[in-house]
Amino acid sequence: MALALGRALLGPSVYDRVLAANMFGTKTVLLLSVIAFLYGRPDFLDLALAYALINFIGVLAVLEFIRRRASNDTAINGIDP
Amino acid sequence: MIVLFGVFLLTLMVITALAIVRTQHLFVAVILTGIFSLLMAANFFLLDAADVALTEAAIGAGISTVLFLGALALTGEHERVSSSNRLLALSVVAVTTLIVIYATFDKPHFGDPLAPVHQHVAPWYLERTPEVIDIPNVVTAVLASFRGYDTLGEVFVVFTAGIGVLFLFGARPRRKSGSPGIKVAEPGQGLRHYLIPRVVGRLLIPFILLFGLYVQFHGDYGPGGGFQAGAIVAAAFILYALLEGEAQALRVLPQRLLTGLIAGGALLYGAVGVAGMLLGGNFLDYSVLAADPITGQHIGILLIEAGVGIAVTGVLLSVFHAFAGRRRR
Amino acid sequence: MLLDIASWALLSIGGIFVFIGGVGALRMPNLYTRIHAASLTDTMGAVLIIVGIMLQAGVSLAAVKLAAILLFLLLTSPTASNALASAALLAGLRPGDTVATHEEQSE
Amino acid sequence: MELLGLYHYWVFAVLLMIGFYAVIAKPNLIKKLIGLSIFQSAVFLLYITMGKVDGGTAPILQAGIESPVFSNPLPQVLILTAIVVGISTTALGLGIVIRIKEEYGSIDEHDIQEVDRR
Repeated sequence: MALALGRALLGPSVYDRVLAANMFGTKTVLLLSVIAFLYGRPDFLDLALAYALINFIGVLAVLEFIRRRASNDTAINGIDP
Repeated sequence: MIVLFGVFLLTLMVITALAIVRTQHLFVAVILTGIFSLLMAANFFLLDAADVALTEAAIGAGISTVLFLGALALTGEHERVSSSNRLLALSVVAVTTLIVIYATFDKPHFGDPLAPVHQHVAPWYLERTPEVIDIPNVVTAVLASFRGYDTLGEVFVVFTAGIGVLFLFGARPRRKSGSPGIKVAEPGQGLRHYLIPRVVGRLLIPFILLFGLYVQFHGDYGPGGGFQAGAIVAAAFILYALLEGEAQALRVLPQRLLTGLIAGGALLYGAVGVAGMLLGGNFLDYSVLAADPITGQHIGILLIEAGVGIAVTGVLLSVFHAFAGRRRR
Repeated sequence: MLLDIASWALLSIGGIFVFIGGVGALRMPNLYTRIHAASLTDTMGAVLIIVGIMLQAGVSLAAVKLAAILLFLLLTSPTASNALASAALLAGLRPGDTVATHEEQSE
Repeated sequence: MELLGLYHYWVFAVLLMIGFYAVIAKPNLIKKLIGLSIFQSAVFLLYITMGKVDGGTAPILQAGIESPVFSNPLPQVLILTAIVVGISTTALGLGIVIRIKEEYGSIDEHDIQEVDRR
C-alpha cells in the first residue's frame, strides 16, 4: 500500500509532527487490517481496533501538553497570541 | 512481498530513530518516539507476534507518550547542545556496530525453521499446550502457566517500579522559598474548553473500558491478556483525566484505591500460587485448583491474568497521577 | 467474483486517496492546508479501504469488528484534527502564514 | 533473498547503537532515557525476529488454519512481559529525573556535576 508517506513525518514544524503522528496512526490501522486479511487471520483485527482507540489518547495528550505550555509559560514559545 | 514490506518498515524505523537522536527539541523527540513505536508494533505484527504487537500498541503509542510528556512538562523541553566528547562516543558506537554486524554473519537466516532457537523447548510448548492446558493461545499458556514463575517475577518488578515512583514523589519537596507541600496547586481543568474532543472522548471511554475487559478475558483465545488489558484500562482512565482534569479523575479512582490495586493484583497472583501449594500441588501449579486438571489450569490462568491486569492498571495510573499532579517549579 | 472485483477496486481507490493525502501533507504550504490534506486519509481512504476489506470478509464477526474500527476511526481522527487545529490556533499560528521558520521560532 | 536474510539483524544492530549513542553522548537525562528505550526496542526486535519461522503464523491454535507451522511462542512471551516492565522502569527513571530537576534545577548532566562540585 501507499505508505510511502511515512516521509511526511519529517515535516517542518511541531504541529506538523503531531499531524504526521496522527496520520501515521490511521495508516497503521489500515495497514494492519489489510495485512490481517492477507494472512487470512481475521481475528487479529483486535489489534487494529486497539490502535484506533489508543492513538487518539496519544494525540489528546500532546494537545493537553501544548495547552498547558501555552497557558503556563510564555517564555519558551516565542510567538504568543 | 511481506518480507519486502518488513524491510521497508525497518528502514523507516532506522530513519525515525536517527531523527529522534538528532533533534534538539525533546517534545519533537517524544512525538517521534510515538511514531517509532507504531512502526515497531507493525513490525511485530509482520513477524507473527500478535500479542506483542498488541502490548506495544497499548503501551508505546499511548501510555509511554503520555508519561514522557508528563515528565517534559515538569522538566523543560530543550536540550542544550554540547560538543563535549561526541567524537569519542561516535567512534565507540561505530566500532561496536561493526562488531555486532560482524557477529550477525554467524546467525541463522531470517525465518529459518532449523535455527537452534526452534529446537529446544518451543516445540514442546506447542505440542503440549492443547493436551495439558487446552487453550488456543499458546503465548498465554506459556506466559501464565508453563512459565508462571517468570511472570510472577515480572509482575513484582512492575510492582516495585510503581512503589518506587510513589516513594520518589511521596517525599515532601523541601524548598527554600515557596509554599511547602502543596500537591495539586494548579487545578488542571483538562481539555474542558475543547468541546468536540470532550464529547467524543466521553463517548469513547466506555468502549475503551469494554475493549479492555474483552482483551483481558479473551486472552485465552486470541491475542490479549492481563498486561495488555491493564494498559488499555489505564489508558481509558488517563483519557478521562485528560478530558476532565486531574482532580476529577482522582475523585473517581482515588490514590488509596490505586495503591490497593497495585498490591492487590500482585497479592492475587501470589495467592493463587499459594493456593496451589495448600491444595497439595507445587507453587503456581493450577492443576489442583479444580477436580479436573484442565479446568484447574483454566481457573488458574484466569485468576493470574486478572491479577496481572489489576497490578498493571494500578501501577500505570499511579505513575501517571504522580507525574500529572506534580507542579512545575 | 463480482464482489472480489468491487473489493479490489475499493481497496485501490482507497490506496490512491491515502497516497494523495500523503503527498498533500508533504507538499502543502502551511499547517492548516496540511491538516486538510491529511484528513483525506482519515476519512475517504479509511472508509474505502475498510469497506473493501469488509466485502472480502463477508458477513462474519470480522465484518462487525471492521465496522467498529471504521466507526472509531471516523469518530477519533476528525476530532484529533480539529483539536490539533484549535491548539495550533491557540498557540498563535495564523492560517495565512507560511510557516517555514516556525521550528526555529519555537526553539 | 539471500541478501535480505540478515537485514533484520543489521537493523537491530543499527538501532541498538543509535540508542547507545544517545545514552552515552547526550547530556540531557530525558534524552538518555529515550535512547535507552530505543535500545530496549532493538533488543525486543532481535528476540521477535529470532522467533519468526518462514511460512509460520502466530502461535494461536485454531481450527481451520491450513499451515500447521507456528512461530516460536517463547520469545514472544518474554518480550510481552519485558515491554510492560520496560515502561515501568522507564517511568521510574523519569521519576528520578523529575526529582533531580527539582533538587538541582537542571537535567543536564554537566550542570548536575557542576552543582555537585560546589
